[in-house]
Amino acid sequence: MAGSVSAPEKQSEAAQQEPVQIVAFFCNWCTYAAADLAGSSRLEQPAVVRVVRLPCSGRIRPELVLAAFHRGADGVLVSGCHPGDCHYAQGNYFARRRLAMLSDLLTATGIDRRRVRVEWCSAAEALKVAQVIREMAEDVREWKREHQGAQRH
Amino acid sequence: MSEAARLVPAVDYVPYPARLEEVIPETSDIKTFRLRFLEETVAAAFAHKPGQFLTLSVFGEGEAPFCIASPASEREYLEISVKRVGKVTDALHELAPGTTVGIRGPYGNHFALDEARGKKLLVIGGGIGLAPLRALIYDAFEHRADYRDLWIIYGARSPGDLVYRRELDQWAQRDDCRLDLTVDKGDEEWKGHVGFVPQFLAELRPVSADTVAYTCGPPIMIKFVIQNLLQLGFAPEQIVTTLEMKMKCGVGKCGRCNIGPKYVCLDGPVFTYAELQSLPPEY
Amino acid sequence: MPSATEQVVEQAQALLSSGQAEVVLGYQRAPGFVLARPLFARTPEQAERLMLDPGCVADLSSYALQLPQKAAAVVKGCDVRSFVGLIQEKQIKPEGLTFIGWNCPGVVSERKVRQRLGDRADTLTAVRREGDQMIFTLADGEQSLPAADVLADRCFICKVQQPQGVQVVVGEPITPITSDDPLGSELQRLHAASPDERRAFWAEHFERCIRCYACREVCPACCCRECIIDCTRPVWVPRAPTEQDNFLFQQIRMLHVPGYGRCTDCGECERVCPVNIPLRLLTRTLHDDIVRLYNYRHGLDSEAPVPMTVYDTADSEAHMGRPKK
Amino acid sequence: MKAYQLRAEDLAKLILRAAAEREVWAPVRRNDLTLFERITDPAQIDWEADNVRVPLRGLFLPVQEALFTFRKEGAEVTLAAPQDEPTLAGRLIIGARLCDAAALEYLDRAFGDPLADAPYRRRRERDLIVAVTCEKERPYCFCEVASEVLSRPRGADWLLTRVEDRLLVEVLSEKGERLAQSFSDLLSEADSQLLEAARAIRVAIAGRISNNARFSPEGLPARLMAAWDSPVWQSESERCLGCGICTFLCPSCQCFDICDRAGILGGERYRCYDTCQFASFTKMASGENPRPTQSERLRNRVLHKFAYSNERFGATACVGCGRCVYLCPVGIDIREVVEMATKEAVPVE
Repeated sequence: MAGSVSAPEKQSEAAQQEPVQIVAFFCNWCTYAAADLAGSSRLEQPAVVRVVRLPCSGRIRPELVLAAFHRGADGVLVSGCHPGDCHYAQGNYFARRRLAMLSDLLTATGIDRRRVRVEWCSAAEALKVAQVIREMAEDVREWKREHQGAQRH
Repeated sequence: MSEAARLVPAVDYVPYPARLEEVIPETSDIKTFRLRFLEETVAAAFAHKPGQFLTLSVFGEGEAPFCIASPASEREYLEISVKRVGKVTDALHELAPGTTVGIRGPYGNHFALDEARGKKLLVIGGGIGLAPLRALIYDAFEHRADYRDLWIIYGARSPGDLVYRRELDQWAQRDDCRLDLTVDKGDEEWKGHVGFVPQFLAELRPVSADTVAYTCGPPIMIKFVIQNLLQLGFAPEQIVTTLEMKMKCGVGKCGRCNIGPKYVCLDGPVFTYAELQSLPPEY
Repeated sequence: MPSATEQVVEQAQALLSSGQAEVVLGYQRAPGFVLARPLFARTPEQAERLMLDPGCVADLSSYALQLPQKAAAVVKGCDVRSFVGLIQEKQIKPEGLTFIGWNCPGVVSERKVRQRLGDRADTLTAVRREGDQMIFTLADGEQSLPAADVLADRCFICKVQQPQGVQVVVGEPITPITSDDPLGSELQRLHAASPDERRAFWAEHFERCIRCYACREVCPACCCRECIIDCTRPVWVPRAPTEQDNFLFQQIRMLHVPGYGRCTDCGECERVCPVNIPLRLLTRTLHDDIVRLYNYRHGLDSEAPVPMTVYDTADSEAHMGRPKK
Repeated sequence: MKAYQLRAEDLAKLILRAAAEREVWAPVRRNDLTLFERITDPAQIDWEADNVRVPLRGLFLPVQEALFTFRKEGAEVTLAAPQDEPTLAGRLIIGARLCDAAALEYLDRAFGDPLADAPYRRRRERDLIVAVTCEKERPYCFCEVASEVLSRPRGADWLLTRVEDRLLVEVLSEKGERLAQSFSDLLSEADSQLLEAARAIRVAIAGRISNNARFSPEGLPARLMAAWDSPVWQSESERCLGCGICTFLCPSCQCFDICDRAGILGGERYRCYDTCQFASFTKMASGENPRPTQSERLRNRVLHKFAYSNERFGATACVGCGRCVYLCPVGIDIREVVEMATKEAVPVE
C-alpha cells in the first residue's frame, strides 16, 4: 500500500524543504485504483501521502480523520467514488453528510481548512488523484511553513 | 503484609525489563509465558512465594497483574499462565519469544504454608485457577516431608481446557500425591470423571481433620467448593482461596481492589474463608 | 388556580395511585442548592416533594433509559425534544411513558444567580417569575431581579415554552422573555477569528478539562451502551487529560452529538462542566450547521429519521474540493 | 512549632522574594473560576475568591503524569525516566485552604509507607505550602466536623491568619521553619495577643459551621458499616449521573489508572485520575464487576471517606471542603447521605 503508488518526486522549489505527512483514506473501488494507476503511469506527485485503503468512503469513520490529526498528521485526504457510482449504491452519500459535518467541526475547532480535503475520484481519474495530491501537498506545506514551531494539532 | 523481599521501598511504577523466553500453549485461549529478567541483580532480588503476583507490562499496551505460576525455588525464570480476555492479555498472546516485557513485584501476600506444616494439603483447582496453586504444589513437593497427604483435585470445562497437561501426567505418576481430574463435558477420548469440581469434591469426600484446603478457580466454582468444604466439616480457617479483583498498581495506591478497608493487592490475594467472612460482601 | 407545584404533585399522585406510572421523575428542592434536583417519586407520599419553579433546569431525559416501562416524567418544552430524540433513535419506547408538561417561565442560570446574589444565593429556598422579574426567596427575605439578568442563555431563544405532545399540562403559559441570542456575539467573534485563534481559544479551555465526563453523562443524546471514549480495543482516545487528548475527546463528542444532528441545544453539557468550558459555543455552531445544511432540528418529530441515517442526492458539497485562497 | 508575625503590607515583598528563587503558585481567577496557577506578581493572587476549584492535591497528584517513557527497537525496549517538572527547587504554594492542606496530610498516609508512592512523595518533600485561614465560610463547609480541620491545622508548612494589619505565621513543619529563617528580616516573634486573636477566628468559624455537617462524627465508621444494607445507597444514587466530578475534584481522593500511549517506535506510560464512580473502575476483563451499580459505587465513596480510611489509615479521608456537594450536577449531598444512612442503622458491638 502507501507510498508504492507515488512516482519519483519532482517538486517546485518552494515546496521542497518541508517534510509533511498526509494520511489518505481511499475507497478501494475508485480512488485507490486511480492512485495505483497514477503510480504505474509515473505521474508526477510528491511522496508525502500514506494511503489507507477502505472498502468504501462510507466506511471512513470521521473519527479516523480526527485520530490521524491527533497522532500528528499534517493533512488528511478523503476520497471515494462519485455520487451515483458507489459500489455499494449509497455509501458515499452517507459519507458526504458525515464528512460535511466533520469539515464543519474541524473548522469550528480551529483546524486549518488547508489540512483536510474531500474529493470524488473515479478509478479512471488518475490525473485528478495526482493533481489533488500535488495541490494538497502544496497547501499543507504552505500551512506548515506558516506554523513552523507552533502547536501542530 | 508479606515478608517476601521487595525490590524497591518507594514505588515509581517503573517495571524491570525482562525477556519473554518461551511461550507454551496450554489450551485454545491460555498460554504460559516464561520470563527472565534482563539484569542479574534484579533476578536475584526477586524472591516470591506461592500465591504472590506480579504485574506484567506489554509496552505500548499496558500492564496487568498475574499470579506467579512458577515455583518459588525456581530462580532462573518466572512463569505466568494467561487467559486471553482483554487488551493486555490479547497483546501478550501475540508476543514472540525474545520480546522485552516489564515486571513489577512480587506483590501481595502468599499461601501460609508454614502454618500447614504437619497437616494434609487438599488443593482444589478449576481452569486457569490452577496457576497459583501450581506454585504451591511444587513448594509442597520440595518440602514433601513437611506435610502429610497431598491431594489435588482439578477440573476444567473440557479435556482441552485442562492446563499443564504434561505436568498433570507427571503428578499422576507420583506416589506421594493423589490427583483426581474432572471435566464439565468430556469428549470421545476422555476416560476420566465428568462433572463439576464442587460436586466431584463432594463425591470424593476428603476428610477435614488436620487438612488445609486451597482453592482457586472461577468465582462460581470457588463459591460452591467452599460450600461443599463446609459441609464436609472444614472450618472456615481451614479453607484458603485467592481472590480475583481488578488491580492496577499492585501496591495499594490506585484504589480499585478494595473490599471494604482491605486491599486485595496488599492484604490478599490469599484469604482464608474466615477472613473473607469478616469482610463486606463485595467481591 | 392551583400553582404549577400543586398541579404537578396532584398529577403525579394520581398517576402513581392509579398504577399508570411506577415512578414519576420530577424535581425537588433541597437546602443549599440554587437549582432544584431530580427526584424519583415512587409513592404518593414521595410525590408530595415534587415542585416546579425556574430552578428546575436539569433535563430529566438523562434518566430516560433507566425508567421502568410504566413511568412519568415532568418535562419542559425543551426536555420534550430530548425525549423525542431518544424515541427517534429507538432508545426508548413512548408506550407507557407519560409526560407531565410544564408551561415553562424560563429557567435560571446558576452562575448568573450566584453572580448577582453572591453568598446569599446559598440560602435560596424558592424562586418564582412574576412578569419580567425573578423573585428569589432567601434567608433574609425576598429579592427581585430582572429575569433577563438571570435567565439561562438558552431560554432567550426558546421556541417551545409550551410543551408539545404531552399528555398532561401544568402551569399557566407566561409570556417568554426574548432577546437576541446571548451567545450571538461570541459565536460571531469565533466565526470571524482565524483558525489559529480558534484553536488557541479551545486549547485554553480544553487544557482545563479533567475528563470527569459529566458532559457526556448528562447529555440526553449520549446513550451508547459503550462509549467510544471508553473503548480499549482499540484506544481511540487516551485517558490522560492532556490538552491534545481532551481536544480529541471533545471533538469526537461534538461530532457524535451536534455533528450528527442529535443535539437539541439544551446546554446541559456546559451547565454541568465543573471547569467552566463554554461547550455550548461548539454544540451550537454544529447544531446550526445541521439546520443550515439539512434543515433538521432534533426532537421535534418522533417519526423523523436522524440526518446521518438518510441522504439527499443533492446534498451540499461545499466542504469538498480545494480550499479557496 | 513557632509562630511569627508579618506586617500585612510585607506579604507581597515576601512573595516576590520567594518568586526569585522558586516557582510560586497561588489562586488566580479566570473564566469565572479560581485555580492554582504559577504567578510572578502577588497582585495576580485572588485572595477573595472561594476555594480553588481543582484542589491542592492536583499539584501533588496531577490529573495525569508520565511515569516513564519507552523506546522500542525490534524486540528490545529501553525505559527512561520522564522529564521532571522544571521545579526542582520546589514550588511555594500560597493561598491553600486548610481543608485542602489537611487532605494532603491524609494522602501522605494513603500514599505513604509501606511502598510509598514516589512521584507524590517527591513533590511533597520538595514543595512548600502556605495555607491561609478562611475569612468567611460557606454553607457547604463542614471541615471541622468532618476532620477537625480548623482545630488541628495540618498538611501545610505555614499557616497565615490575617488579624487586622498583621499576619500571624504559624509554622507547621520543619520545612516551614527553614522557610521562616530565610525571611527572618520580615518576620518577628508573634505576641500572645496575635496568637489568641488568630485562634479565636478559627474557633468562631468552627462555631458558625458546626451545624453544616448534618451528621455527628461520633462513632461514624461503625455506624456507617452498620448501614451497609441501607436502602439509602440505592435511593440517593438513583439520580447519580455516574460522572467523576465528586471524586476528581475531591482534595483527598487518590484513585488513578495506569495506561500506555504509544506509537510504533515508543511511547509513555502515564497515570491519570480514575474514580470508583465509573462502572469501568472495577469491571474485570472477564466482565465481572464487584460494584456493578451506582448504588454500590456511592456506598464505596461514602464508606471510603468515613469508614475504610479510618480503619486503614487512622484518619477520616473527607475534610469537609464541600466541593462534591456544590459541584454535583444533580444535588447529591454526601452529608445528607451520611445522615440518612446512619439514621436507622445501629452498629453491632
